[in-house]
Amino acid sequence: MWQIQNPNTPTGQLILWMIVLGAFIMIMGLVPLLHALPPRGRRAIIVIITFITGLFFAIEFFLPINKEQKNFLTDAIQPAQQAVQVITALALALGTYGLVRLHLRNVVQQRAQWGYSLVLLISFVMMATFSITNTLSEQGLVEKTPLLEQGFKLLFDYTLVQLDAAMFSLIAFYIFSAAYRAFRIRSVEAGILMFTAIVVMIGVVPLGATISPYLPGVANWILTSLNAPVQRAIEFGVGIGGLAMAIRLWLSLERGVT
Amino acid sequence: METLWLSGLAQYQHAADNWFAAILIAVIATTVLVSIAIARSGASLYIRRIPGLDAIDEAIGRSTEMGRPVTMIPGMTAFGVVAVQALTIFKYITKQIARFATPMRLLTGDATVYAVAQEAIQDAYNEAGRPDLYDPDAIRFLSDRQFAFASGVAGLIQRERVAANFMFGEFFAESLIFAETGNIVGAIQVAGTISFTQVPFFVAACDYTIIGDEFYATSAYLSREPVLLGSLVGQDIAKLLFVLIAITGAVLTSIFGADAPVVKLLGQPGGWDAFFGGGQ
Amino acid sequence: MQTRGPSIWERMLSIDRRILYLLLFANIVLFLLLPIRMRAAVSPPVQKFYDEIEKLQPGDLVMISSNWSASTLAENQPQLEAVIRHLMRKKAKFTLISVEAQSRDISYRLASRLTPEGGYEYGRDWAHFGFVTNLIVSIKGMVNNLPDTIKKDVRGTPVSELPLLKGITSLRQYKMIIDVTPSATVPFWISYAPKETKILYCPTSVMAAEAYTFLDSGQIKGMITGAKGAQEYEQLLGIVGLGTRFVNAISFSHVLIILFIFLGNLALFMNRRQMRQEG
Amino acid sequence: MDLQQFLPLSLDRINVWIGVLCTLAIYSLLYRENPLYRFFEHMYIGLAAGYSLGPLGVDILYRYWITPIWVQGQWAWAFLVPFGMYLYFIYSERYGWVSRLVIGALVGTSAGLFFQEFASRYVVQLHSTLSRPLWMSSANPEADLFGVITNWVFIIILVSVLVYFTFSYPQKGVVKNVATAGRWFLMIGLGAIFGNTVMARMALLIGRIYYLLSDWLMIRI
Repeated sequence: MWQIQNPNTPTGQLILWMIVLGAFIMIMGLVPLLHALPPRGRRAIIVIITFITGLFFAIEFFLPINKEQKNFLTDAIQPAQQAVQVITALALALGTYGLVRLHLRNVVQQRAQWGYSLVLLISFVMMATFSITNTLSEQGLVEKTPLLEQGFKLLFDYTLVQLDAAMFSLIAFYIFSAAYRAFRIRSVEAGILMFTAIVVMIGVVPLGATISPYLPGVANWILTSLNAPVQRAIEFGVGIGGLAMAIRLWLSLERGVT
Repeated sequence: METLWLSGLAQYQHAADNWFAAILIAVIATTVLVSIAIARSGASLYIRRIPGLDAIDEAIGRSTEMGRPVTMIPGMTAFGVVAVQALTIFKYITKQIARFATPMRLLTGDATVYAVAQEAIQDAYNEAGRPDLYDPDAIRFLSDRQFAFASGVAGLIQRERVAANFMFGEFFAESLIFAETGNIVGAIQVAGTISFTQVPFFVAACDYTIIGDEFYATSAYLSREPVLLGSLVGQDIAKLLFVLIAITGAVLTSIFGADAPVVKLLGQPGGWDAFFGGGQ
Repeated sequence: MQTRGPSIWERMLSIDRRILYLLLFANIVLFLLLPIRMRAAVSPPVQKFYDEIEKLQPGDLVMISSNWSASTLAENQPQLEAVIRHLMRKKAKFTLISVEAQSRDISYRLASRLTPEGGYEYGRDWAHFGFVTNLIVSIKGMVNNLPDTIKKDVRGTPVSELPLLKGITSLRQYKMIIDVTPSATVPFWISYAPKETKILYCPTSVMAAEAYTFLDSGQIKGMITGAKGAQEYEQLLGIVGLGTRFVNAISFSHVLIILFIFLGNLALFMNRRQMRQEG
Repeated sequence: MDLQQFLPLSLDRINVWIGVLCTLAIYSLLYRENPLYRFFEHMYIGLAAGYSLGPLGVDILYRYWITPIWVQGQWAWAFLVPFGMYLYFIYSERYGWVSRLVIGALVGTSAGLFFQEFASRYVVQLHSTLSRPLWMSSANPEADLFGVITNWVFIIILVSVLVYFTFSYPQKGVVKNVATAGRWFLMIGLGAIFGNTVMARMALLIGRIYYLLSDWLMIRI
């Protein structure tokens, strides 16, 4: 029922195109209808959608299972994950869309420093082209030409990767200068924190073992016996807080956000 | 099953793998929902005043003496639960400094937070009875790029030699740049964050740091929002329940051994199979 | 009134940050070039990691979740390299998956470069499942129906046709999951992976302290902490990799930082005392 | 060092030189903010955004949406992407609220999935905490003195930190002392995070300098 018989024939392809087009028109056509609802009705629909999607995963988890470790919803997990992947991808692409939209506007309206926006857009378009064709070529869907291979290597391995690595290595410099200029032992708390940090910093590196064979053991004891229960207490706090927030969001109780 | 447990392999696919977890979830969920319902019905729930609030008040007091501006930084916090709660705290600070007409700056790296912050700060001045003090230019969206934002904040803190610096929300690696610059100009700094990896930097560089759940408690205390208050009370009960289970369980383990049926009931896979039927 | 130049402590406190930056840079260059090799005391989490992989039988399946991008390359690349080399020694087969877009290509290229060393062939001994946007539902899907969830690998082959996944229908048939990551992905594996698989963890150092609670409870069976942990692992494997090359510079950058935290506090203290004495 | 091999005369060397140029341009920020840094920063953002379209388009959209419809004929998927496109109404002032239908679905999904996370992630840790013997007895033959003391330390620290994070009752007397101890214990955990964070950041810088020395200056390390 959910599958047409001969998808790879010309007729099959035509039917599928019609369905996709029809679906698009239908879903978009719903927007004005939804918009005609009063604010209360709109909120009700959002609340219902949130509740039902949550309910699906909740029931699948809570219901008893059979010998194959399944209940009646377990087989629906696979299509559900497919849907979530696609929707999440669209959500991720939304950030990219917003970025491009902003800088396109900067360029068109020639706002201050629009030259940098142009740089951004040009590198975006180039990289997008190479990235998509490269990924397609790996799957054998387009031909892998030397130009494509070299271009992608240059843009990815020798530009993007380098810029990314360089950008985040800056923080090391900042930490060093902050350590010198701002890290003050002004209280018992800061003292305990700094002391632990220093023992860990020296104890875990080979230098510590060279200084004294006991240092690594001390550092490890701090990490496993004193640090672990602290982290577990934090975990419990986060877990309980997370459960409370999951319930608040699932039942749409949270104000000011949704 | 026991051998699996002893080797620590215990990721669950369904509640049936460990009914204790399902029972615990049900209890905590009910507690939270009941507390929220109580809070909504108008009963006043108690939340203690955390020491961090005193630190905030003290910083406000000292900054008003100096007459230099106060900065409030929600950082790169994206719009959501955390940002809304950070703004609650900033509203409180603004109301306090409005009485002395101390100037303020709010610097954000998120466009949506920027829009909401403008509204919130204007509200704060109105509620303080000083709508004339509201300056839209005091709330600034500097950049959504991490280091561009950080250097913008650092520049402003140094130029205006701020008296107090409040950082609330979610922070990433840029946190130490803020804290360092604030420290150099001698500002009194109070930070509050749920990002545990950044807390150490704040503890080392700020006068007081509000940590983890304390952040939510601060905003619930200040906003008196029933859902937040109720949820916080419910979470407290759950935490005490965890403490109780941990201690009782450890005592039972000491008496009967880790494989005793009564200890198994407290979360060992298959511990409840005799009652509900198990996963396998 | 007599004017006095700034004291040494005042000058120390107002030192230009760029001098500090240069100092750090020079320190690292110096100790990177230093030819001595210090032996590490292998920490228990790394030893456990090693022992777990040693227990693998030839042909056992391992899932490597590689979620790092170039920004944490210095920490995660030595880890992934050491782990793949060890797996190849044990003749264990592995598949990769990434929830980070960049890592899809970085880890695929890295594995393609390393695998010929062990005579590994794509499809027969290893495969890459590509990029997914939501790891949680991917894991849940793979537990229930792996071929339908992944559908195709990076080369466009349906995974049910890959020789190394012959007869594999679920993640439950894997022996082990190894998460190489700079972000909070290991809780996803801990929460949603099947109980039949062991979880090993290669975080950046930033996230290592938080993981000790999982090590204590056995939810994670072993951990390699950043580049430093990779050095210990390389020592166990008897190879010289990036971790070994980095570790002197790591040690002495720590010394530099501790020294300057001390100096900063001292300068502040002395400066205050001087000001008090001068009224 | 052979100058012929060092200079950007071959394709491989040109690539390396470009990588070095990128690194140094970013590092110029350390001296001061400048146009070169800005140029490369914008290039970086553009490249990163552009790159993500490959994996998103092929690994997700092609694998999970296009193939199922056009190759396998599962027509019902056709409705998925248009529904997801509702997200893009977020920039519309008039229809902006429509995007919250999709956001609601995503929020509901993560909320519904959290129950399993709570069970496998947190309850397991709870059980691991409570199965620690607090004294030596025949019930726990493998417990030794050191292990028992460690267990006491573990539970005391855990409980005091948890007590520190409770808010709904006045903390006075013993409870206040426990909570204060909790905050101090917390500092041990934070100190461990701090030390490890410093190590991580240093490693990243070391990795970069290693690249400059070994790949660019061709020094064997």
